[in-house]
Amino acid sequence: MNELIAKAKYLLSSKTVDVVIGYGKGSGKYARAEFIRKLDDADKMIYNETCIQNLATYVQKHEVKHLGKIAIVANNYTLRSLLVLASEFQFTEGQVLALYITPENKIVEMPDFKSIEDHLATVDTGLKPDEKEIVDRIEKMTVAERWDFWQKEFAKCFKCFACRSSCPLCYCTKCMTESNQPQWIPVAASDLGNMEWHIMRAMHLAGRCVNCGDCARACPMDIPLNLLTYNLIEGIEKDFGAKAGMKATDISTLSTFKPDDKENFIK
Amino acid sequence: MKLGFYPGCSLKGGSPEYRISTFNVAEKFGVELVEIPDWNCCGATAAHNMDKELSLSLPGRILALAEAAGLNEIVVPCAACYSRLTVTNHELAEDTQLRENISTIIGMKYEGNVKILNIIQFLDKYVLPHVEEKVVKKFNHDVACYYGCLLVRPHNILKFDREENPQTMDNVITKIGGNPIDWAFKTECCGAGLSVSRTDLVGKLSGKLMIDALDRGAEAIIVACPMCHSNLDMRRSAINKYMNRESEIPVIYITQAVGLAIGLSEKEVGFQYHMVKVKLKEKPITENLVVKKVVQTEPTEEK
Amino acid sequence: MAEFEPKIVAFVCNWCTYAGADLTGTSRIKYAANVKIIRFPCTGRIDFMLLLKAFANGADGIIVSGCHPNDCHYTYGNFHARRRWMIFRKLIDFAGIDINRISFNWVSAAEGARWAEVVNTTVETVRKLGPYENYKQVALSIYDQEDKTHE
Amino acid sequence: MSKIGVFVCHCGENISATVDCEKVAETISKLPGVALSMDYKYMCSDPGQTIIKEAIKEHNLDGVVVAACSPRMHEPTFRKACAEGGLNQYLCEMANIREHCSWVHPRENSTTEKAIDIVRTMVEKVKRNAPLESIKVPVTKKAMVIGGGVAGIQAALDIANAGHKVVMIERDPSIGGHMSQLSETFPTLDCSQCILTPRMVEVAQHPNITLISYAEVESLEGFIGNFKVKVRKKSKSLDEKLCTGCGLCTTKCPNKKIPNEFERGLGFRPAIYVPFPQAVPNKPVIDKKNCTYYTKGKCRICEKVCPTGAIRFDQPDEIVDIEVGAIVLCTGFDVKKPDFFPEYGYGKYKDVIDGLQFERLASASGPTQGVIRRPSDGEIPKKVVFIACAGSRDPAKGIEYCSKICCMYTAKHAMLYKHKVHEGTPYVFYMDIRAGGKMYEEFVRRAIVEDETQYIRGRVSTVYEKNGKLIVKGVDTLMNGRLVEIEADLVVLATAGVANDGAEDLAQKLHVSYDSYKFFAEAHPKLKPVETNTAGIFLAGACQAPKDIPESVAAASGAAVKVCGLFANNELTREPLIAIVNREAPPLYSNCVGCFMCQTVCPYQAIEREEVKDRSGKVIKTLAYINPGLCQGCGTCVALCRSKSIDLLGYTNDQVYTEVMALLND
Repeated sequence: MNELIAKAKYLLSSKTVDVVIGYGKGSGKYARAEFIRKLDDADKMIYNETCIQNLATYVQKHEVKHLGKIAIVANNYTLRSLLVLASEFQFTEGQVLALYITPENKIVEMPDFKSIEDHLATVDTGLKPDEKEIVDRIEKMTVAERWDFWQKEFAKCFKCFACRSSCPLCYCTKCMTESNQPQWIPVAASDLGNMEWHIMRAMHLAGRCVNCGDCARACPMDIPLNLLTYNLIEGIEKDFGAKAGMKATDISTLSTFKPDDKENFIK
Repeated sequence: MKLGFYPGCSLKGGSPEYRISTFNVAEKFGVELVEIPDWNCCGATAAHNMDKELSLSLPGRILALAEAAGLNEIVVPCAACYSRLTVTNHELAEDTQLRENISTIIGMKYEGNVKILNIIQFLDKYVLPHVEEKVVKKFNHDVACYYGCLLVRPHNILKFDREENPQTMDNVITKIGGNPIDWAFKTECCGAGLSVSRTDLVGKLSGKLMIDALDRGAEAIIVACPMCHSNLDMRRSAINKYMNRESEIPVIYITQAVGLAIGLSEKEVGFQYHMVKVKLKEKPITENLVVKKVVQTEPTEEK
Repeated sequence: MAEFEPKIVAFVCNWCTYAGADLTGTSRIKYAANVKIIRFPCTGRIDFMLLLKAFANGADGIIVSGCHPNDCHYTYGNFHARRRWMIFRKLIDFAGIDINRISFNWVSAAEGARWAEVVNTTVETVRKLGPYENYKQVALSIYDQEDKTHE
Repeated sequence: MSKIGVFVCHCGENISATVDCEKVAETISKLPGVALSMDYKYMCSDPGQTIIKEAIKEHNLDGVVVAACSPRMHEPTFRKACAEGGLNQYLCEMANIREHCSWVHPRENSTTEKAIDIVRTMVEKVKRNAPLESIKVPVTKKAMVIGGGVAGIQAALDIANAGHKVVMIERDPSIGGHMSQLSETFPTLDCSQCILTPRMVEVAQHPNITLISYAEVESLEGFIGNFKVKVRKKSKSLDEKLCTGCGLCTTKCPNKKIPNEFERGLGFRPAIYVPFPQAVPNKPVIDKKNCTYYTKGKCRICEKVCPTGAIRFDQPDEIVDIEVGAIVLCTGFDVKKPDFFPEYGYGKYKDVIDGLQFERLASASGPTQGVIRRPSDGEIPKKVVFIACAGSRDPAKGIEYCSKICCMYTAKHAMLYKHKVHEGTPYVFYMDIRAGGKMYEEFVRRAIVEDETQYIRGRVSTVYEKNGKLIVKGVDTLMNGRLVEIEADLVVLATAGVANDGAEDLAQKLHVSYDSYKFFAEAHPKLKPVETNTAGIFLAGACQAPKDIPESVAAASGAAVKVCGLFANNELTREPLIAIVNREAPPLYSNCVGCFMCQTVCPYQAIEREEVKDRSGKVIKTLAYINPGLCQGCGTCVALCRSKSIDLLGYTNDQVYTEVMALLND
């Protein structure tokens, strides 16, 4: 996609940014991330249906931050992730230039939060019908069935933590699962440890997850991890009218409250 | 619209006018009243003083029958029946163990799905909303609304109106263009319990409240309870004896008043059954009378 | 076989429910001995992981209790906790964990009798539900692991 | 290997009756890390404490668990003992085997088993306790008194006379409270204003007291010794410096027919007004709701007539920040509103009034200059019926408590009436006469014997009007339930004393707890009657429960002493049970990733941003920092923190996690 390449070259040569994060041909079925710092590297960049990874993941990585100002090829999920990261003070306005690519393959530069927020306000950020459908299907199961369903899934997990690495919002320098005093979660892969790990992770993403689905795509064992957070996203929107990554100034659902939050289970 | 109907002994016996007027009014407002099949005595006055289980079983059976007949809302015009049925409904809802006992006694299940309406709640829900357009002849009289003892007590169970200075009946009267006077004996005892044994006491108790009503210029006493009615109407001689003056003030059921207002004939509301003949003199409708509202001093928090 | 005695852990805040439970004691109101209390300064302090850990360690039921809304000693702690539980409850339910085994309550320092009632009802509910077998099974897995590693 | 000492208390029979203490001690002694485990009859007794102190030295223990009553009861006792024994007091924990075990379970193995579990759990916790040092925070030696009734006045004067600065906040235009409305006071019958007004003036003139009237508390921040109070000074539409209080404006105001709150609606006042002649401060305010200029946009007569040009129509409300070290709450009480008694026709009949209204009728400075005239027609009533317990002690009315002051003031009213209307007859309907107090019973006797008050023991069912008379229907239970009917000219209801409106709101602003009747709750009903459970905030007077003047004043002085005690030190020590953000070696510096989600959950705004800089001063990392002065240790941030970078001393993740483990692994 020449337009994009040209844009990247321009941004680099004009020193507008120090690195452009885009997509390059991957070995698997998805394109992989390319970090373009030299002009001629820009030719590696591609943009097609295989380019679905949420590149925001790299924005707050120590190594990347060091490179300087960043331009990043973005879809709606990327943009929302960026706003969540911004609301959590992981980068400041102007540090990241989002290159949003429209469905018509037009490139829109989004240098500031305002432009991102305005854009997101116009697009449908809800769960897709198929996503909803599968969440509902699991919800319809009995508790026992759900338990079996997830135990089967969790049993596959061998704690490679690809889900964590792929998630733009899992940026703790020391993950809770690595803290060993106490050892909240057993280190080795085990039915218990796996379940605890995935529930913990989902809980940590509650009110933050933007349902990009990268965790599930990253999982080598194809565990549908995203469903855990999808289910929460619905609930949070219903109970608190909140949706993550729509404003850079948002306060995350779990770090605020309303005196009249409605629940029916606390006796 | 179909509602259950529990006449109880009075409406089948001593107070046909109450039944007739209720039915005719209901009909005018498109409500069909279905008598609960095979109903029995509610056990008022006697049973609950002697045997708790009996006092709950009798109404329990009535409620169970209504539920079985799919009548989820029943109208109970007699204040005493209303009291018994509501208390039973309450107690059975409170205590599942008790409910089981009772259902074994009466040999049928009761799930507690029957809602009980006293006559005023009935009027309030099904008549008042459309009454204004149906009124053909404003009930333009100064009347004393007499609630008696059972209609509003005990509050914590009935949850209806206020024990002290109730207002609901006054509202009905106002709605049909009447003028409920503010008087002091709305919920005093008329002596019904002693109606047969100590007629003299009935004379005294009913007399007291009659005096206040007369002094305050009531043209009629409005009631919603057959006992009150029979006392004030039937025991008039004893009452007059106590007051030692001849009073002709009629005693009218709230349903009869409504009936007249919406154009039912005196026969259709059953005035022919009264002891004290009902002679209400026409009065020129002065606006202020019609729009006159009841003095309301609603408690901020009614516990 | 003797009747199943559920193990129940209660996570309570120091200012309302712990004090309430003290009052139950001072008023000598008897309740089931199945429940053991862990004291926290505030419901806001209670980490959702602790609930999972309780199950993992063989708890059959859990009580979480703190100050009534607006009465939190720290003003807002219980409000934050409430949100946390709303979300957590939905999540674990979705993950197939039996939320009927967790009873959330507000018990004030004045509600000694209520605490006894909360305990007893929870014990009864959990007793009906029986031992939390499938969680216990899963929990065992980690011990297998450890054994392996020790070999 | 840790050396824990475990001390199991029998508490006389209280624990040992149902728990086998020996067995507990014995079982626990087998636990790893337990150096000593013993049981004793009374751990909290002197010998008991001595045992602990000695054991600490002898076995040089590095942790102590006292298995006894609730830590809310004796934790301080035993921590002190440990400190004296040379062990850091925070290495001592209590296992609650009394309130949570021996008292609530029968004597069975299961009970002893539970006790063992509880103790084991605390042993495991103590192993992970760290020695902590108490925090020292400075004290602002300035107090705020909220409410200028007799209690507030007393508290303010006591504190001020002890040499500390005081700020008094009063909601109304004048201080004085309900006491300034009273005619005479029981049991001495001395004139209320004669004894109160001098003290009001004293408050106004005291060099240590700043009086802010017509103001309300907006919000409260900070903590004991360091409160910051936002106060809204409601606009008086007046420049107080210029105003001389000549009162010309109030006489010239054309709008004079406004029901006078001070006279309880029995008299009228102008729109610009001074509540009552002896008001302090004695300067008028404009009642904006009724002022013709504010409502209709013209008039401004007061402005024209004011000789000093002090009127300021455009004066806005002013918000001031006041820093104080302690707060005394004296917001007083109110009486039940008229519509609460439909059966007594209160609010319906003019001549059914409440006690405070009668006070005004009887007061020499009242609307009738002290002549008892009934409101309807100004006639002097021949028969007055006083109804005690109007609302009080009446579950059906939702007020189950006794309002306490009514018996006495009703007797007083009867007396005052009889003294003023010799030929009249006072009747009193009562449930019981509660005249506990110095000279109180004698006082009531006098009302009955000397002043021939007709006391009728029974309730009044209804009051209704008939031919200009109020018919009071009641029952005389001492005449085996005979019905009584009195044709009265005036009926006075001793209406229940209730919490002031806005009490709940204020309590929430100040984080003090309150009971189901919205009265403020003391920290302990017997031993901490003037403290709230928010350190540094104290209570006095009827905001706590209905109180008479002597009690209110006594409580006020009590609260004042507490404040002075607090101010006796330049700094106060606080429990170090606070949250901290962890620190790591560079390049990590901390596990905190600076998402600052904790910042919004903190109820005390205690979480700040800390920048880690390199030598050149370049910011490497921004971390959360928790201000130890502000943190109250609720731990909400700890539970929220994803990276577990925040921990709560005394309730660390390690400790609570271990507790869960230990409690279940048996």
